[in-house]
Amino acid sequence: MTEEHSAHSVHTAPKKEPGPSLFPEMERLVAEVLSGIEVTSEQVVDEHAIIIDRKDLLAVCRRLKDNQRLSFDLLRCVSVVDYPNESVFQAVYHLYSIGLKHRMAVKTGIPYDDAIVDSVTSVWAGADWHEREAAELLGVEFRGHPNLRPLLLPDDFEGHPLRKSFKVPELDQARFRRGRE
Amino acid sequence: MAESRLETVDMFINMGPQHPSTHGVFRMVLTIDGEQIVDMKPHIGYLHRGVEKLAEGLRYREVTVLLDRTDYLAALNNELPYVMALEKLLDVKVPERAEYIRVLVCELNRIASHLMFYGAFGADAGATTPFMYAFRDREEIQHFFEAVTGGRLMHNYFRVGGVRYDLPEDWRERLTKLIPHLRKGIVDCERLLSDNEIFLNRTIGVGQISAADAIDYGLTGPNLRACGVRLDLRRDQPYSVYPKLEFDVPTRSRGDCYDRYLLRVEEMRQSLRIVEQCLEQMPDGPSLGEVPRVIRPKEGEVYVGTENPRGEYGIYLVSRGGDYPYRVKVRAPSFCNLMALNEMMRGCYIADCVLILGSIDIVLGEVDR
Amino acid sequence: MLGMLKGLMTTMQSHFRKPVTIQYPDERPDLPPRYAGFPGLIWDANVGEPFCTGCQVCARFCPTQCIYVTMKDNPKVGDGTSKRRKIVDEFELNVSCCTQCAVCVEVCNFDAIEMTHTFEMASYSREQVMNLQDMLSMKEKGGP
Amino acid sequence: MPEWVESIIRVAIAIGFVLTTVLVLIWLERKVIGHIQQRLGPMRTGFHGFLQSPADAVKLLVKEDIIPAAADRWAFQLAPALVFVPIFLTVVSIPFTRTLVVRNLDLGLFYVFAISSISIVGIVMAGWASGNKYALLGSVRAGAQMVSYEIPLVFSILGVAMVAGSLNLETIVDAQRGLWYIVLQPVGMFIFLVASLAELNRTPFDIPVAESEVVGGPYVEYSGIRWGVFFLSEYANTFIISALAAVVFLAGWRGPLLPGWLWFLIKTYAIILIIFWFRATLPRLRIDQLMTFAWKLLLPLAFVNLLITGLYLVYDWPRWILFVASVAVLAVASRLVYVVGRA
Repeated sequence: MTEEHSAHSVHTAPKKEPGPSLFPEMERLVAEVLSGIEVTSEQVVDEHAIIIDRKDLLAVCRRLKDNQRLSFDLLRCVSVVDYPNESVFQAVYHLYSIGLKHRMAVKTGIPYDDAIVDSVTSVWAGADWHEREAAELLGVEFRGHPNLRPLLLPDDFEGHPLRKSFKVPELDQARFRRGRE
Repeated sequence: MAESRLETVDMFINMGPQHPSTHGVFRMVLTIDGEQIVDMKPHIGYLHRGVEKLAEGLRYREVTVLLDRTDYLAALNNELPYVMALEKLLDVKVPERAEYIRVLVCELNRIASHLMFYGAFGADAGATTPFMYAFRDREEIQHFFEAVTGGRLMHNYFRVGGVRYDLPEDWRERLTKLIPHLRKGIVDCERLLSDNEIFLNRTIGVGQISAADAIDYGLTGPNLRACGVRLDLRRDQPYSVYPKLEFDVPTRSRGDCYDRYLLRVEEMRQSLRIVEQCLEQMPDGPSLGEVPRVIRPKEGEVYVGTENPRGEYGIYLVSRGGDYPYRVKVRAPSFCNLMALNEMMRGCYIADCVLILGSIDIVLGEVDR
Repeated sequence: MLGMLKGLMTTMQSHFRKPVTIQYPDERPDLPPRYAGFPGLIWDANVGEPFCTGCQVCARFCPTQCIYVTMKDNPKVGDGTSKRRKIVDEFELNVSCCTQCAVCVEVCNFDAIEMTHTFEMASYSREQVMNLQDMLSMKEKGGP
Repeated sequence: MPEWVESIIRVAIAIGFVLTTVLVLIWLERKVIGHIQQRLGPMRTGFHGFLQSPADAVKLLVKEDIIPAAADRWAFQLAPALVFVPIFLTVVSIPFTRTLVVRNLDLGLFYVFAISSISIVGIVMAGWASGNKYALLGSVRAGAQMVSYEIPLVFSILGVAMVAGSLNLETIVDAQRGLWYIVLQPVGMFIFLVASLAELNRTPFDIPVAESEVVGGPYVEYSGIRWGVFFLSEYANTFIISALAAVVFLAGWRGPLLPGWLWFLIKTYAIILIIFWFRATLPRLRIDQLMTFAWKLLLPLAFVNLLITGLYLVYDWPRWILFVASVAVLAVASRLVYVVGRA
């Protein structure tokens, strides 16, 4: 699977009709700042979101942070979502600018068979534990992370619980109690 | 004999998970040199229940039950971003009265949470009485909650499109009694600690963090505002009826333990102001809007962050149709605030490390989730 | 020294205030009507049977899955005293599991379950289970 | 009756009295702090929980006595005795009234301090022998703190000895006829109270046993009666230090109308209540601040006090000059708390 392909499969991950942009101002600004990088805009309910290829992630993040008119200095959250049907993870970075009070999301796809993405800890130190958590719970590797040890689970835990393929016994069974204990 | 170099071995101390002042089951492995801390390694996960995974197996309306249990000191504040996220996905309008009720109980819960901080911080500093004073006042708030939501800590009160019950008939009397009580309680608290020389010596300049570092580590809430950064999502990204309410966002400049303490005391006052305004402005009307009987949002995803007593509590909700949420990612403020602990603890004493941990005001329920 | 004196005066003053605690087993807390203790089933006094039809909605929605219900044919339907064709046969609630979240009350289509004021859950065994009779008598014991 | 039998009886009475006092003190502290915090404190056993302390004592007696595997058995078992014995030895020379005293010593004041400082060894031993890092930290803190505060403590009382011209406690009380030494030696009284708080490991100087930092310090591994002995000696020590303060600064049994022993108890309990009040109000200092406080503030202050007292004696000043000078020193010192504390 090539990188290009994986990026494409993410575009289809949550299927959406391309509609009129909800945040045209933001979209224009981001496109300007990220000129030279392939960026796809996405319509999310209440914020502007872009989908980028994972190889551009660090460059994009750095530009988004350093640019005066965007200055996304606060990384709010790093979420990784598992899409088993498309065989892909999607990492979502929610950004916020304290000075300019605007927000956006950056998304990138990580294919199953090569689950590695660049760590953004060099851009925002606050990504540290978020990435460790994602690495542990979803099995995505973050390249360049200073300390990717397990964070939450017991040392002898096997598997990645937040993957959809990981079944929790209590939740997997029918939601009736089966007989009496 | 000339100077002989004494060989020394670093001493490790395990603070937690069963230590009285680690605010839950948090474990720090301290490397100490005498009383001074050389290095600190945090260990979390003792309370990991997999809330995010469990949420994927629960129907939409049940998830609030889980979120109550993340930051259990400010349960109502956690439910808010989730129901707001769901409302955005479902495109549901919330009646104004419901919004006011939400703000009212959220702010009361913020005061309760800050009182808890105040008490625990006092206990960390070695004073026993602040804890009792804080609990005395917090108990009154919880009595109010019992009357409104039925629960003391775990409320499960917010619903898509409003709140579960309207306020009880006697809420005005209860609230008008509660507000002066709390006001007096805050004065008591302040008189006990805020000017106490021992307390000042213990906290001023301890656990300092610069504004730039704080932002870099993703600190939010009172911890960030104590560094002088005026970020309050209630004001900067207005939600609910906060734009209609008047309140200040206090900041301090030094970013040390004392500033974090004083800031929270000030925030309690501001929250009381909001509560008073809610009392005055509470409109009539339904407390629950038009909501589909079966909650089945369209495909989509939304991130909603609200101002929790500890910082930004964010919910990233992904829906792919169906009765169950596809992914619920909880951005817990304590989780992010805890990352900066190492930065704050550089070169402090063992006694300080307890205070610094207390001043960040973490709740392990949401650190581990 | 002034700050310390201020604190000392505060504690001195509060020494003469009235204590706020109550002596729990002797004095009972004053619970507001909505107080959510354990759920209890409501008795339909007109017919002489519980409202619960054993439809298992509560068991399905319970986040901790602590409810177990079965239904049976209502014997009173035959003699015409009751309109409920199905009635609860067994009802069990695992007390150590129940988080008193009141989801069961909310989802119940027959308004047959309600949060009572019983909040004492201390028991000698971990697997303490409340059965139908307990659930029914709960309402009378600590009911609003 | 031979003299030695009488002595034994007197000692037995004194120790019995202190033991019952300890039980009362524990109850009193819980009640006082409870009311300060708008609670009731113990209420279940007896009238207003009066039997709570005996009940606790029984519980401690029947509780399992655990010696950790990592502990040094002998030292661990010996430590409580080493703390307990010296404290009870000091009771011997505390005069409750002129006649109600086990043995009035000419060097009474000296004896009390000499003996009571031995208990530090017991505490350090307990911490070391426990084989626990918290206990070790706590005991090292205790050692540093108690040795440091011993010095201002002794110097503070030296002024009294100078004015009274004796180390005999009875003579000191007699010398206070008409004027209590709290008036002549307010600085001494202040230093004595502060330093004895540190000596007792009580708030705001409860650093060695700080619950939130070293979880009980040297006593963390102790359980049952061994822990009970530590607890007992702590409260006995509180009583003895307060009694000493009452004797030295508040003229012991002297007072109008009421019998002497009652005056003595009233004064002692007043000081004890102040100690409890402090405990309910103040937060804890940090170890370095504590040291700074002792060496940079209390000790110079004690020296200044000695100097003024010496000048007063040599030049035969009127008493009011000593009083005014002492108050002035105290005022300057309370200002210095800020400056030194921040340094």
